[in-house]
Amino acid sequence: MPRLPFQGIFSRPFRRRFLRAVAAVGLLNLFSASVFAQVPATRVEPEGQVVIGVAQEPTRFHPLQRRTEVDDAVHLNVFSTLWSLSPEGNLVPDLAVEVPSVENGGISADGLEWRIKLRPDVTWHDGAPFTAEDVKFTIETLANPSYPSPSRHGHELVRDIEVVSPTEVRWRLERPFAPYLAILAWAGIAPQHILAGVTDPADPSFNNSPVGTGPFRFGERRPGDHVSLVANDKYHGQGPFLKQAVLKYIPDQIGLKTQFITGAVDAVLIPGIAPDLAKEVERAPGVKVHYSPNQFVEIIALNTQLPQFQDPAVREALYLALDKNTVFNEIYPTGTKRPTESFLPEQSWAYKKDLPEHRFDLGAARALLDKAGWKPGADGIREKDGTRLAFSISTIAGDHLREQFQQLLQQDWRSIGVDLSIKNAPSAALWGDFWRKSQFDSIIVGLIVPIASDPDPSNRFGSWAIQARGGTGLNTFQYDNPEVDRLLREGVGTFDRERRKQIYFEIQDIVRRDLPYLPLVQGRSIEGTKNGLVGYQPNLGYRVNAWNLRDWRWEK
Amino acid sequence: MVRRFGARLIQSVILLWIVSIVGFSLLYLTPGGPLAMFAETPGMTQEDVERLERQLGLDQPAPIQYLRWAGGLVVGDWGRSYRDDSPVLEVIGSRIGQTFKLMLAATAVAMSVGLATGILGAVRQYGRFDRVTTILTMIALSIPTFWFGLLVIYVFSQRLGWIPPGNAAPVGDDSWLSALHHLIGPALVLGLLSTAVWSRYMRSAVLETLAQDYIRTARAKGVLRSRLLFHHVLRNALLPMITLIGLELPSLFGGALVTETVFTWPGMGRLFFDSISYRDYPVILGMLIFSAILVISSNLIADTLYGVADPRLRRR
Amino acid sequence: MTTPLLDVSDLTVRFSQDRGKVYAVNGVSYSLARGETLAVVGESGSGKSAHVLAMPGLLGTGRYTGAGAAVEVGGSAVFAGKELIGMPEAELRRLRGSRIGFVFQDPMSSLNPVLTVGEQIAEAITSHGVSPRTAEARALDLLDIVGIPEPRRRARHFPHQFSGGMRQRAMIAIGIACEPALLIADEPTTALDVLVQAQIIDLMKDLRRQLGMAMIWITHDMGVVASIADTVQVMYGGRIMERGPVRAVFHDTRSAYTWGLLNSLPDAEMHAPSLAGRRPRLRQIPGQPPDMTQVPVGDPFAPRNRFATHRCLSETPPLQQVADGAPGHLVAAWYDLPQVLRAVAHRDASPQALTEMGT
Amino acid sequence: MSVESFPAASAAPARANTTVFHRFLRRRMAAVGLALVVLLVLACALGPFLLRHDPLTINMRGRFLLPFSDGHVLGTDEMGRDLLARILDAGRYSLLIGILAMSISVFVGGFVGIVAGFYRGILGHGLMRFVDGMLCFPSIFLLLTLAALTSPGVVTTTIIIGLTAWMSVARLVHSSVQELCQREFIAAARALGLRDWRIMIGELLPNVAAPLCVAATLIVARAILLESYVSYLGYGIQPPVASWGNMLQKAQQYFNSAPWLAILPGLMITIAVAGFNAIGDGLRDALNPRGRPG
Repeated sequence: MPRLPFQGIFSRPFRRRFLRAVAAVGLLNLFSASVFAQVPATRVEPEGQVVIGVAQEPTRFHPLQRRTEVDDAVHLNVFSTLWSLSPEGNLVPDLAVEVPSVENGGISADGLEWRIKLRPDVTWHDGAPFTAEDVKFTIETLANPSYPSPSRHGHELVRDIEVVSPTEVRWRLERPFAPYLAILAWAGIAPQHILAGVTDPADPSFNNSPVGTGPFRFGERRPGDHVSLVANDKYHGQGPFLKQAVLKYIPDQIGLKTQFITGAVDAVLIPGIAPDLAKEVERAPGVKVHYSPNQFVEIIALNTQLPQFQDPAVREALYLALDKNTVFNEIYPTGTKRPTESFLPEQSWAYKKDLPEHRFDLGAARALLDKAGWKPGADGIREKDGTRLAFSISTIAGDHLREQFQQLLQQDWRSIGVDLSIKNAPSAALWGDFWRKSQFDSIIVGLIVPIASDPDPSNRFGSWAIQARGGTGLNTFQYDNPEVDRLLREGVGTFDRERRKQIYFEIQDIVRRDLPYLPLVQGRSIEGTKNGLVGYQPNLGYRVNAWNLRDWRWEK
Repeated sequence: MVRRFGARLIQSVILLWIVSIVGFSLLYLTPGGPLAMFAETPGMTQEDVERLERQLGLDQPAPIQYLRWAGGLVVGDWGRSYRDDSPVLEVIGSRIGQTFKLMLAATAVAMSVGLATGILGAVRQYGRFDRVTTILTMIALSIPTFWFGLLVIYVFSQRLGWIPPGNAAPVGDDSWLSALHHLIGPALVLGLLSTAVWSRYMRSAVLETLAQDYIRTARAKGVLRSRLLFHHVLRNALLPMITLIGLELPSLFGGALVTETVFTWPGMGRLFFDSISYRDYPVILGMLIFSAILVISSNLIADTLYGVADPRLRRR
Repeated sequence: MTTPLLDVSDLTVRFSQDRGKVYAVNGVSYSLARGETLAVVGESGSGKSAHVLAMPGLLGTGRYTGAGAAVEVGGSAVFAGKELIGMPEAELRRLRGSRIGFVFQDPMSSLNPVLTVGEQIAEAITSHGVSPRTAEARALDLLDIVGIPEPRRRARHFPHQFSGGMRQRAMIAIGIACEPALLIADEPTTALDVLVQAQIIDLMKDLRRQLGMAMIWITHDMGVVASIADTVQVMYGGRIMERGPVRAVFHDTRSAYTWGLLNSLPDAEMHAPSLAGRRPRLRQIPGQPPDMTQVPVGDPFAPRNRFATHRCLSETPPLQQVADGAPGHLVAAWYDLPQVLRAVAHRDASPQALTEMGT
Repeated sequence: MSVESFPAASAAPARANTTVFHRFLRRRMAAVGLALVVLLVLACALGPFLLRHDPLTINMRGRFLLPFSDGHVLGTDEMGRDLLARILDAGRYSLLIGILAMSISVFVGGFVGIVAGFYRGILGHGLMRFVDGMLCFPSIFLLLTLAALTSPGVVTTTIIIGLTAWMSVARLVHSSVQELCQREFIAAARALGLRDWRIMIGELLPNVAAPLCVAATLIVARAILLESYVSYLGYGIQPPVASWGNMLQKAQQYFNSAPWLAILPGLMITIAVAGFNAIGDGLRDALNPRGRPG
């Protein structure tokens, strides 16, 4: 399952505050908790190292180019952003002296003029001073359509960016865009003095020895093996306490687990420990297992334009015949996943708690299909008007728990007269046109529905977001409900949080009834640290819990 | 000799050309692409994906892409990895050392154990040792490498704790002792198959040599048994083994791929799997070409060496 | 009466293979005087090579057999007062090459392709306790003795750089390197063309005279026998059929088998090169060679013998002095060949017709 | 005058009519191999009919049962399915894929080899250079690249394995055919005006059948191994279809808690592959008694 940028900026407290402020000011908020983190601390001599096992290899360290979640583990520690996200969801100033707001004058009342004050005492790892030029260069490059930046979302609105002084930069937004504050919390600032002269964006030299302002300097990369980060003794904030942090690449989850238990690695992060092995790891001496909620909601997406799925009775019957209990007691052991009925993570302010709860009732499912006119054929498979109730289910080949789940489904659904076949593929084949252009029948997938800091699911449920019909967006269910379309439009058109909440509650009700997908669970990352290692703190604002290596240290 | 070498060289170049076409078509014809994995990236729009595709040159027609790539091959520019923009040759270069180390260690195991058992088995043909090794080599030839690797890890690492469960070395520990310690498991596993192959080839080569008239001549001269074995039998029986090195290389290379996966070894095998799952076409292609060059040149070298080593083929 | 150089009595050789036992040599007895040249004649599988090679342990009794066969040798063979059968391999090794020399049939395959000719000759000497330096010098002398020009240059050559005749000369040099008392020559001229054959035979005659050694010359070529041997011994089915002075055996033939051999002359038409290869097709004695996997009973040649009696089939004839023949002329036959032939001649049987009748 | 050319006294004339099969059975390894394979094929073919348990029936309340518990002779797997039933069912696929992939390689390789050997010239040369080119890739490399880039399944896996193993067959057949074409009977067939394809099928094919048989047996062994590699790496047979390779892949997750789940399929692969290898070796020796031993 792809875990990609901007997944985690919407933890509940942050969002709540953000929208409260939006409601109050009418546009942008001032963070009540914009505490200054730069309280000078007595510097502690860094010592020791920590080896963090990850099952993907960090390869891209250029802050202005596309990257995967595991790359973030390097980015977040080598580069600094103007402000960052705390686990509670607050924006905390980093390179900026303060988070700009209407109240502190950083943002004009109409939300268009931004003025950022920067810290004067920051130096790049190579010793050069950090200045406003770096910020200007970063934003301009990200917005440049001919530069291979991962996304221009937000940055493309920036106009007239101007360096007022080495410690102050200002710009104008083309239109008010609240999410930009959060987007900037993800944008590592790149060194203008090094990169301005590089004409070929594919020149790998910076990628291979990145220079940032973060708590760690880039040590070395041993391709296929590890990346090491070395304490930056001139870091402008607190820490780091570790002399060295190593991201050790161990290509499979089983190897990762084995090496964690045998002590070869001190922590396991991406993708963590397989749910069915969590108990085994917990039994191992000297380690702690953390169950940290993440933003993923796992669903069975249905391609609602297939003749089988156009009948809502079929979708409901399939959901009734889904043995969630067995799935969550046997395949995913208790505590490793949380059953859900919504597409939003429970931490979201728009999450609706009291959606109708799923029940497992094969009899009801059969009755429903009988009533809807799906009659069992000679082979026991139901059919109606020449359409057999037969379809395939896909997921990433090799995800053993989902495969077990599929096989269980196959057996359960067969008993209500559904012929389910399994058709899995490697991720690269799965996430291309097969997924985007709705070429699947049904697919098990972990989704992050909201975009940036907003629960708005237009991209998933709006009828204009169906790529198979030429739209732009990821409504791969091909879900088309005029009522939902209307609500979605209304939801983005208002700043009234209470009103929006009602709208999204309503959408969750409709979607729960229509079932363009069968909701399963909200995910948890099962991660581990050795006893004595402190500083691990899950942060829903980032997609990797190694966001704060500067705080990690070994207990004395 | 020189002319023969030259002719072989030209043949090799033609082979490489065929290999490059086969490899390229293989990748071009398959669905999905290097940017597929960004499909589920919120905030990355379809426009962003198309823009990146254009920048990677993936929107060009196949013949253009091939010519551009093949032209680069000739001048030593094998393209850039999609994953970190490093030149493909550099990417391969950064991994090949680990794989060679593993292959070398495995070959050392295979040659010492394989040759010794092959010779002993042949010298005492149908003896107890010969019977046991014949059965063992048959099993070694038939056992799936990865399964054997899993067993080795389970028994010797997890149960007995004698060897590490994987990796080339612990982070920050570059001592040769630790490197050697980590090498034992994978080298044994990778070496097993080759050991069996070497043993069988050596056994039949020795048997064939022993049946030669000149061995009888040597015995008729009253040559000492040790001299007979080392001077007459082995000198002749080892000659064809030179070509075996070349013949064994592809399977050794392939075996390294599997062994590296089991032992989380940071070599070419891992690079290959990562490149495949990330659809890093330039690297996949580069590795295909690289392995083909390796195979072709090792055969060329083995043939040449054989020509030098065997006086019948030598020309003065 | 002086003691013979080699005294063979009741020698048996059996191979056991995975297909069963092969009775290769079945009770062979004879003796060889010093300086005597014995020619052993017979077709392949007659046991002529097997019995000779078995004595010095060259038939796979050593460690490195190469073949999938185990060999049992029985009986006795006393060489210069020492029993060879059952002698430890280490002792046999010391004898081979020093007291007993060998020359084999195909000089190409009998010489090690990866060692120089000089090395291979010198090795025959160093293996018997001579220093490498001396051996090297001696090797050059030997090359000169066997008639190879430019010994110093030639010694550094590999066998494939020699012509067939020169290779066999080198092989002979190896055989005589330590001036053995006995030289065993196993069909040394078979693989050579006619002109070279004659040269090699001459060379060996010379050497025999110079070194005063005894020779066992295994061959199937009656012409060679006549030119070099003192005594001839005809073997079939692992037994001696007839034995005696060359003149006696040739002119007073007593065994039907010997008679068959002598009369199977190639005629002109058959000298034409055949498709099969280099050797001319020859007239054959009709019938199948004996099945060597059975325990031999009776006269082994009896099944192919026109003149065989019932007795020949059931009872093995002993090797006995020919009653009215030359001294030392022995034959193993129940029938009296001259008498039989006379009877047949009456019915105007040409030798050719006679052999054809055998079918 | 010479007696050399008298009919050679063969050591075993009485057994001259020994059949290939007898020679084959006399090799102990080959006989054992044949017995193993026959046993395995019978067990996999008939076993599932005789067992009480269905290889696909899931019982989430009876997972990871130890061998000999609850009527499950070998216990149950991670989905509570009977392991014995599953191993035998997987064997059907593994063996079937091995044999079908072999058929593909033998067919393609035989065809290319005969055509290339018969038509020297550009066609033959071109084909053989292509074969050389394909042989330059380590087979696992080629296999995985193909497997990873297509959608996995029984059919694709079989085809892919078949397509990566035919080159050695082509080489073998090519060299035999070239040799045969020198012989008189081919020239005679040509002189008689037989059509090319009749010469190829009627004259050449029967004459390369023996080495082809040996190669085929050894390729079955190789194909079974390759299938297990590909499935083990997750690119081959997909659940719920079981093959020994993918059973192993699924089981390695539980190597610590339920090692027998991984040990048994691996053992089956080893036995099957060794069986076919032994048969191939035995056949080669039996068909070519003067060939190299071992």
